Amino acid sequence: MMMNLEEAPEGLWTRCDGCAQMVFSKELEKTGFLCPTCGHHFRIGAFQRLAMLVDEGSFTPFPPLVAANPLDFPGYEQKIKQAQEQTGLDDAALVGKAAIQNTDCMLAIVDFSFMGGSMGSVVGEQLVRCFERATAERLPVVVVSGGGGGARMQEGVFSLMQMAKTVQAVGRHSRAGLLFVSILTHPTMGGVYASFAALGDIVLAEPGALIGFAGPRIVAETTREKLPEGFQTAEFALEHGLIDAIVPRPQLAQYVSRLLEWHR
Amino acid sequence: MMMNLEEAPEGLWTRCDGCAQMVFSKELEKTGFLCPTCGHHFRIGAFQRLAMLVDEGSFTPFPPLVAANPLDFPGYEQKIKQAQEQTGLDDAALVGKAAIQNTDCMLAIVDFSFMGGSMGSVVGEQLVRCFERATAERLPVVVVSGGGGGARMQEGVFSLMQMAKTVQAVGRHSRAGLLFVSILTHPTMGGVYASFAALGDIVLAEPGALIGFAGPRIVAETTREKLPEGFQTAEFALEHGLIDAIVPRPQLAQYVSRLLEWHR
Amino acid sequence: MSRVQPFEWEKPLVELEERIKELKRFCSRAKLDFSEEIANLERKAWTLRREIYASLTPYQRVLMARHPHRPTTLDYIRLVFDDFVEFHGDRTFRDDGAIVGGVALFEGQPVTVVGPQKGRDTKENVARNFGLPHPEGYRKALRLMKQAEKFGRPVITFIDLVGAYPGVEAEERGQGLAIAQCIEGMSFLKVPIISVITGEGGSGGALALGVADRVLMLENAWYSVISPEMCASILWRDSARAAEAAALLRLSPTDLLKFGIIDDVITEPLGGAHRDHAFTGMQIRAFIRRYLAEIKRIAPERLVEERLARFRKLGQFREKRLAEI
Amino acid sequence: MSRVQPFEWEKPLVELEERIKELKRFCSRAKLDFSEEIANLERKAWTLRREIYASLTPYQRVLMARHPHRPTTLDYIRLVFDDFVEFHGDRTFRDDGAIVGGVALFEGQPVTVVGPQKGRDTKENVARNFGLPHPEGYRKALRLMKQAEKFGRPVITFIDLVGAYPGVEAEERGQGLAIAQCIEGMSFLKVPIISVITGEGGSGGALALGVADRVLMLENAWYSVISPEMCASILWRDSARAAEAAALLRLSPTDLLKFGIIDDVITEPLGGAHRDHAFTGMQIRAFIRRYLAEIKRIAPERLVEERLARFRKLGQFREKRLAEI
Ligand SMILES: [Zn+2]
Ligand SMILES: [Zn+2]
Repeated sequence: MMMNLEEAPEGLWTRCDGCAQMVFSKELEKTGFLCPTCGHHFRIGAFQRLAMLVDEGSFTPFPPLVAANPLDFPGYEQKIKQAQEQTGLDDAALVGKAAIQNTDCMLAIVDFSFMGGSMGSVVGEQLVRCFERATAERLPVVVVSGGGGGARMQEGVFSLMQMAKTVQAVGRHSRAGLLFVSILTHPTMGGVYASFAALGDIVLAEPGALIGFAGPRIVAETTREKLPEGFQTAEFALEHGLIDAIVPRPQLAQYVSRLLEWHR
Repeated sequence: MMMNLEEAPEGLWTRCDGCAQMVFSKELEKTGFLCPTCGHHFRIGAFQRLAMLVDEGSFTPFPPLVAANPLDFPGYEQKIKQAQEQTGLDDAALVGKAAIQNTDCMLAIVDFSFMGGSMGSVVGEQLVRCFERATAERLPVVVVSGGGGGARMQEGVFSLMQMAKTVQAVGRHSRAGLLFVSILTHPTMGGVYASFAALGDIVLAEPGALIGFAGPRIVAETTREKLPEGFQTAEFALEHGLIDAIVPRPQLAQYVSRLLEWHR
Repeated sequence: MSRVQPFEWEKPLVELEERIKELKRFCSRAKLDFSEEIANLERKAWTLRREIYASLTPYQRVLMARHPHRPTTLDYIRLVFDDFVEFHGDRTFRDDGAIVGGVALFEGQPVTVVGPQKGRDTKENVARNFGLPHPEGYRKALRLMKQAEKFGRPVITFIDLVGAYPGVEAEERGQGLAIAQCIEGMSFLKVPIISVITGEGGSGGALALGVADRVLMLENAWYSVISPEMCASILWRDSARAAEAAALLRLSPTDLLKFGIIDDVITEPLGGAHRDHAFTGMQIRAFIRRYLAEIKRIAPERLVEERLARFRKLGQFREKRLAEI
Repeated sequence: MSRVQPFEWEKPLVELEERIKELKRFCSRAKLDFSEEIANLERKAWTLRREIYASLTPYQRVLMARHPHRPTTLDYIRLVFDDFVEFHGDRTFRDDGAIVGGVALFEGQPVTVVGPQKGRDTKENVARNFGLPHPEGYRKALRLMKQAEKFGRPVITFIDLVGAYPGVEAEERGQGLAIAQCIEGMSFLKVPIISVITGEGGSGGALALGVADRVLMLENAWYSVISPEMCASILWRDSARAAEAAALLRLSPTDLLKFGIIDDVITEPLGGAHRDHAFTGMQIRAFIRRYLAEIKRIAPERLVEERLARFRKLGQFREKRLAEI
C-alpha cells in the first residue's frame, strides 16, 4: 500500500510554478522534487515525504480509520472513495511511529492530494492519537502539514471541532514537556494552520510555502486591496515573526534529526 | 508631616497646560486639580493624591528610609536633602497601608516633585516592601506612578537594579494570586514604567498622562522624525493596547474601590 | 433604531398586523364597537406568527441571527449582568474594538466576560470592523481569560461573528496562530467557562471563543465550519444558493444539540431576539445561572479533564474493516 | 575587516610597533643582524602596552567596549559553542534582527542562547538596527527562554547594547512593557541562567537580558543605568564631558564586582577582545563551563529563590534616624 510514488508529476515534462520552465519529471524525482533551475519546491505526496524524511523501514502506521458521513452530506462517501483510490491513502493524514536518523518519534504527514488535505474527523482523530501515543511513550512529534483550506466542509461542525480536539492533544503533549516540531509545507492554511500546525515548539517551513488562516483570494475579495508581494509565503511568515526558520527540503531530515537529538 | 498640600500650584493664578487659560488656584483645589475649562489633569503631589484616594485617617506609612550615596556621586546628598525639605517626603515614594472606600490595600504613590519621581534604592526598597507585606497579609496593591525619567542617575547601576527587584516583588505577589492595580499618572516613563508600573493586573491611566519607555525628546532626536499627534499619551497607550482603561481623576477612588471589592 | 424591512416570510404577518391597526383606528374614529372581531383577528395573527416561526428553514434562522436589531454582546452584558468594567488591549499591539471584554457582576459574583461586538451603525461598524476580530482581539480575549484564571472567577463568552477578519494585516500579525493560542488557552483554563452562541458562529474565529464547559445557543443562532454563502460558493460557485447549503450544513441548534456540540437551546421571543431584548436577556441570565451553578461545584482539575473529554469524543469515523485493507 | 583608526592612547604604541616593523624590513633588506636590538625593542613595546592597558580610564574602557572589530554575539556563539540553530520571531509581529537566539551545543549539552546583534557594516547595521532591540526582540528572547524552561536546558545570554531602541514604533508596541515582561520572565525561570556582558550594558534594555544566576563581564565592558554621554548631557548639558561622567557612574567591572552586581570579570587579550577573537571566545567558554557546573547542581526552585535573593539585596539606603523624624 505504501510504496508507490503516486504523487509524481504526470507526464514526461512538468511546468515549474516558480520559473515557468519545463522540467524533466525523472529529474525531479532525483532532486527531491525541487526545480533544478529555481529551487521551487514542488508539492509532494505523503509517501514521497515519508521516504525522504524517515529511516527506511522504520515507519509503522496507526490502524486505519475511514470517514463517516455525520451530516449525510450528499456525495461525500463517493468523494472519499475516489480520493482513496487516487491516493492510496485512507484519509488526508498518514500517521504512525517512525525514526528520523535513528531517533524515534511520532509522525504525521498531511497530504494535499486527499481532498485538499482538509481536516475531517479522521484526520483529527489520527492526529489526536498521534499526540496521545507520543505523550504515553514520551516521544517527540513531527507533523508535516500541507493541508489547503483546512476545513472538510462536508463534515460541517465536526470538522470545526477537530481544531479544538487536536489543539488539546498538542497541549497535553506539551505540558508533559515533550517536543513538537511542526513543518509547514505548501499550502498550510485555515483550520489546519489555526490549530495544531501553528502550535509547534519549533515551527519550520519549506521555502515558498503558503502559510496563513484566510486564503489569499478571500483576503483580496474582502479587502479589495492588492495583496503585498510574497503575501503569506514562508518568507513573509518568517519576517513577521510567525515561524522559527525556513528549511529547504534537502536539509530537512538532517535539520529535524538534530532537533530531535537535542531534545532527547 | 502629612497634612500640608505643598504641591498646590504656587501663586493665585496658574496657567493650564491643556488650554493655556489662567486658572484660579483656589478653584483648582476644589476640582481635584482639574482645569475647569478643558479638564486637563494638573500634576499633584503624593499627599494630595493620598487625600483624594484613601479613606481619611486610614493611611499608615512604612518606616521611613533615606537614600545613601553608593557611588559617592558628588552633590547627591545635598540634592536629597533639598528635595526632602521642598516636598516633606523622605524620598520619591510614599508607601504604606491604607483603605480605599473600606477595602484594605497596600498603597504606593510616586511623587514627581521629589527628583522627578526617579527610582533609587529607597523607592525600590519601599516598593518591594509594599509588595512583600501585601503578599504576607494577602492584600491587593495599588500603586500610583508618576515618575518622570525613571532612573536615579546618581545611584547608577543600583538604580537600574531596582527595576529587577521591584519586578520580582510584583511577580511573587502575582503568583500568590493577588491583585495589583497600577495607576499611571503624568508622566510615567523609563525604568518606572518598564518595571513594576507596566505589570499591573489592571493598568489604569489618567487622561493625557505621558506613558512610555524612552522620553519623547530622545525619540525625536534619535529618529529625526516628527512625533505623531498624541504620542505616548494615555489615549495613545489605550489605542495601542497597552493599558486597560483611562479613568478621570474624580472617578478614580470609586473605580479602584470597585476593582478591589471584586477581587476580595 | 432605524426602521428595518421585515423578512420576506414575515410579510403576511406584518400585513395582517397593519390591517388590525387600521381597523382599530377606524373604529375609534367612527366610534364603532368591533372589539370582538378585533380580538378574533389578533388571535389569528398570533397563531399565524406561531406557525411561521415554528416552520422556519435553517437559512431563515441564519437571516434571523443577522438581524440588524438583534442584541449585540454589549447589549447582553447590560441585560444579563449587574455591573461591568471594560478592559482594553492585547498588551502588544492594539485594542481591537471587534472584541469587548472585562469583569462583570453576575448576581453578586464577579465573572470575566468576552465577546465580539458588531456596530449599530456605519460609523460604529467601521470602528468595530463589523465585529470581525484581528489577532489582537483574540490576544485580548485570552489575556482576560488568563486573568480570570488567576483570580479564580468564571468566564462567560458570547459568540456572534461570521469569522475572523480575512485581512492583510490580520494575516501579517498571525491570525491563525492567535486563534490556535486562544483555543489552547481556553482548553486548559482552570475556571468554569460558559459560551453562549447568540448569533453567528462561523468557523475557527467563533470556536476560538467557544471552548467551554457548557455551550449554550440561542434558538435562531447558527454554528458551523463555514457560512452557508461560502459553502454554496464552493459547492456550486453560486453563493445565492446559500439556503440549500444551510440545510446541508446542519448548523441549527436542534441538530447541534443532537450531535452533542451544544448543551442546551435558549428559546427566543416569538419572532426573534430583536423583538424583545429584555426578555432575551432574562432568558440568557436564567440559563447561565443554572449551568454556572452546575459547573462551579466541580474542582478545577476535574473541570479541565471534563472539558477535554467533551471535545475529545467529537467526530465520527469508523475503523477500516479487514476486507478493505 | 576594514582598517580602523587606533585609539588616541594607543598611538605611541602603534608608532613604536611601526618603527620595529620598519627596522626589521630594513635589516632583512640590508642583510644586517640587529636581532638583539629588535628583541629589546619588542620587550619595551610589550611593557608599554601593559602599562597603557593597566591604566585605562573608565571612559577609555567604554570606547574599547564599542570597538568596531569587537566580537558580536554571533561571533561569540561561533567561538563558544559547538553547534547552533537560530530560531526567529516573536510569534506576534516580527522577527527582530537586533536580537538573535536559538539552541546551541555547549560541550555536548544543549543550551538556549540569546543576545543582541550589532552589524559589521552599514547594510547589516540597518538590518539589525545597530543592535538596538524593538519590543519584538525582547518578546523573542522571552519566548526562547520559556522554551528553554520547558525543556529544562540552561540559558546563556550575551549583553552588548547601549539601550533599547528609542523609536516611535518601539513605543507604540510597548517597549517598556516588553522589557518589564522579559525581566519578570527571567526572574522566575526554572533553569540556570548565565549572562555575559560582553560590551555595552546600557539601562533597562540591557538588564532585560541580564537577570541571571551568574553575571559575568568582560574586562572592557561597561554596565550602568545610563550611558556616560547621556549622563554628561543631563549633568552639564555637554555630552563631550562623557569621560568625567563615566568615572562618576562607576560602570567598570572592578566597581561592579565590589558592588555585588556581577560575579566575575573575564580578562581580555591585552589591547582588547577585538585583538584576538579566538582567545576571548576561549576565555568565555572557560568561565561558562565553570559557572554552569556550579549552578547546574542546584534544584530549580532553589535556583529561583537564590536568583531572587541576589537581586533583593541590591540597593543602598539607611533607616531614618529618630532625630530626623
Ligand atoms: Zn523553477
Ligand atoms: Zn485647561
